[in-house]
Amino acid sequence: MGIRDFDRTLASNRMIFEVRRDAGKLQRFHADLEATMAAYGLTDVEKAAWRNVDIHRLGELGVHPYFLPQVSRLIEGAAYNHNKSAAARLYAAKMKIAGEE
Amino acid sequence: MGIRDFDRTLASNRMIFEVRRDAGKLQRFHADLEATMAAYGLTDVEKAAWRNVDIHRLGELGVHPYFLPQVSRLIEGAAYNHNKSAAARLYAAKMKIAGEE
Amino acid sequence: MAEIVAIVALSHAPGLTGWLDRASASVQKNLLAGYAELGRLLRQAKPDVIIGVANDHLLNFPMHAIPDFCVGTASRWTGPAPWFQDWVNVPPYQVAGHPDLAKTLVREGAREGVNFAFADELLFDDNWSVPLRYLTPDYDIPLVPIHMNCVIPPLPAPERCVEIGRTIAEIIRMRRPAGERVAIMATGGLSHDPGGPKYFAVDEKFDRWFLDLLEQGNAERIMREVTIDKMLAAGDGGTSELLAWMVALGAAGPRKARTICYEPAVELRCGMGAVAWPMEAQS
Amino acid sequence: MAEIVAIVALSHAPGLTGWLDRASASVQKNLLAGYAELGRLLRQAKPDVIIGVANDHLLNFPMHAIPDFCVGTASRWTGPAPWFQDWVNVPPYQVAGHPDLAKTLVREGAREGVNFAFADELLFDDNWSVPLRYLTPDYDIPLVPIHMNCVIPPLPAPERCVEIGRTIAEIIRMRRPAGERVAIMATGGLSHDPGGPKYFAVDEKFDRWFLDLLEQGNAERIMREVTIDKMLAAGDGGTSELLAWMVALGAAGPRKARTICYEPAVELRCGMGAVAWPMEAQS
Ligand SMILES: [Fe+3]
Ligand SMILES: [Fe+3]
Repeated sequence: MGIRDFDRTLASNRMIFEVRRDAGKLQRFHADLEATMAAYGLTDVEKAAWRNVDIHRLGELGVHPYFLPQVSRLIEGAAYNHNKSAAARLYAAKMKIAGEE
Repeated sequence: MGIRDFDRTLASNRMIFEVRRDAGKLQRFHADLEATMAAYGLTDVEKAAWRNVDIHRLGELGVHPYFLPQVSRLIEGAAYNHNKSAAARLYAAKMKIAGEE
Repeated sequence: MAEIVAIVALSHAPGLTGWLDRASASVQKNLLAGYAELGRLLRQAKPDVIIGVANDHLLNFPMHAIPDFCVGTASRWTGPAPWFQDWVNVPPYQVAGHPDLAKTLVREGAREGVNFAFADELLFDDNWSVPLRYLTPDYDIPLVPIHMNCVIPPLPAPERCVEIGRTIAEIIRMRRPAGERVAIMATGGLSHDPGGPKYFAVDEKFDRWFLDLLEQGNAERIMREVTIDKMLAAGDGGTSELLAWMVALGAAGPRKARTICYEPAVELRCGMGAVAWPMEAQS
Repeated sequence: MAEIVAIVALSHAPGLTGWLDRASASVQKNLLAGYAELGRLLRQAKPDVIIGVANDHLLNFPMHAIPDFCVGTASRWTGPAPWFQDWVNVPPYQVAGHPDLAKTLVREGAREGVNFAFADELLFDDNWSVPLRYLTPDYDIPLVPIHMNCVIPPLPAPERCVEIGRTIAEIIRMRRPAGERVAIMATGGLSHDPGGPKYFAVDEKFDRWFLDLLEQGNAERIMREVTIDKMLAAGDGGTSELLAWMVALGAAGPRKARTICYEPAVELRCGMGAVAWPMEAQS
């Protein structure tokens, strides 16, 4: 898992790319994840990983690594994103790496 | 003048690119050249060349060579585009090269 | 591992479908016979899918972002694009795509150092409309179109195009399922100059020199000698479409091409030719 | 001929504006002092325009078509992009562009073999929002942003990035009007790993090795030794942003860089550093 293993054709990558760029799409993403995933044509395994906020699995499926902390910020918010922030701790927990307590 | 001298930032290139791809834009181009040129932000020298169907001048200004015969077809029609067709003869005349009579 | 069952390259000038009757009887006869033979060769190889390689003709690559190569990933293609229909004089057609193979090329290409763009929507003009009309008139073989940049400098170098062809062949052989039969079809060239001073001319000498080189099967020499400068000198606006043939050459490796037909067809404003690289029958 | 009056490179990690208070007092002090000094250096050079070079962060280059380099041609830019605003913690700002210079780069780049994409709309995240906040807090120097691909393989090779920098410098000197004063600002790096296992780590050894190499001013050695493999090993998700620094290096030529500051700031999840290449005072 790393930038060399990412899959630019994966539907999740397009979904993340677009929701960060467009306030309307972002709102729909937050309001109805299922509808957004369906609209972007995610596969069942991708959908399952999103439902479980399984950030590590998304990486395995080919989501670009750079997007993975952004997923944690989409879920937990992006402000004051220090190492003990909710987003950073979510990332550490889901990736099973040591974070700061 | 040649493909190495073309200017990809020239407004005329974007105009030609788009009108060939979109029936609505093509119709507006034919119905109102001035409005279309204004919409694409052509410079005054570009506009003058279009008004005069000065295909050679458009090439000098940086229109891609491949577009130049297409300009002749936008003006004279594209069907049965043999060497004595109206479009091919327009191209030859405006480029001041020997065509077929 | 999948198998490459046919590799061909051919001119796609719209005069072949649009105003062939303006050519001499012998030009008409030779080109029709040649393209018919090439179609037989291709169909007899029973490909499951054709990977096409052709110039984009400034139709899909926007001026502000020109990729070198773009792989069509759609499951279905239609052509010709509306504004080109009366020009190419080909009735509307549909042909299946092959998203799975297309995405394999994109994904594995990235690992091999090739930055393939990809697209679910591509307008087709003469690049596919003319060849398919003659080679697969029933439109019954799925197509993965690869549009490339042959005419907006900086162009991908001949060496790079050959390398891309090698990479495509390797991906097919190593990353596609056993039993899959793949054909490669490059279209474009030979000498022509749409938009330049040689619009009504053909450079027969250049064309025959290039075809001779292909028949010698020496890719190294072709990369070295068939420079972009020489291609542009033989017709600035279009001859560098032969970069698509270089991709086929890369896939063909050291095989010697066979020229199926050639006509310096001034009436069609294009050196018209077709070649096939003989593939060993493996199945 | 125009003049290049300043060349600088610096990290742009969002922690510097977003959560700097979480770093130790000494890290805060050193970085604030360093970035302030870099800003003074840059502004004292009185540039008419800054050419910025930075990673696009998968924000503007769509997945289906990733250019290596994209030149921003707008006359006015705004930032930060909405979703990034609370992350970078930078108030909304506007800064002028320089369409004429930007289009010169695109046009002349094509002649020199560089396929620059260009865009009138580009979203800004930390890549510009963090550096501008410290270096030009009044947003009063026009910016030509060049977004590049630092993290989507295949990446432009270090050699290619240095070559692009040389080409940019040559275009400025040969194709821009006399009297024009141009600064070059590369942003990105140093070691960091957004999205990888080293998210909470910094590779201080790599960073100091790289900064030492820059201080030696040997571009050939840097291109040879600072490989993409080594950058990815020092932090897979972000360290290859140093490819932007390679562009600055190419523009700087044989000059020796001076390190203004460096802190292996784990609290900011990034090796934070800034360098300047001393330019001879010509006016
Ligand atoms: Fe063509
Ligand atoms: Fe960054």
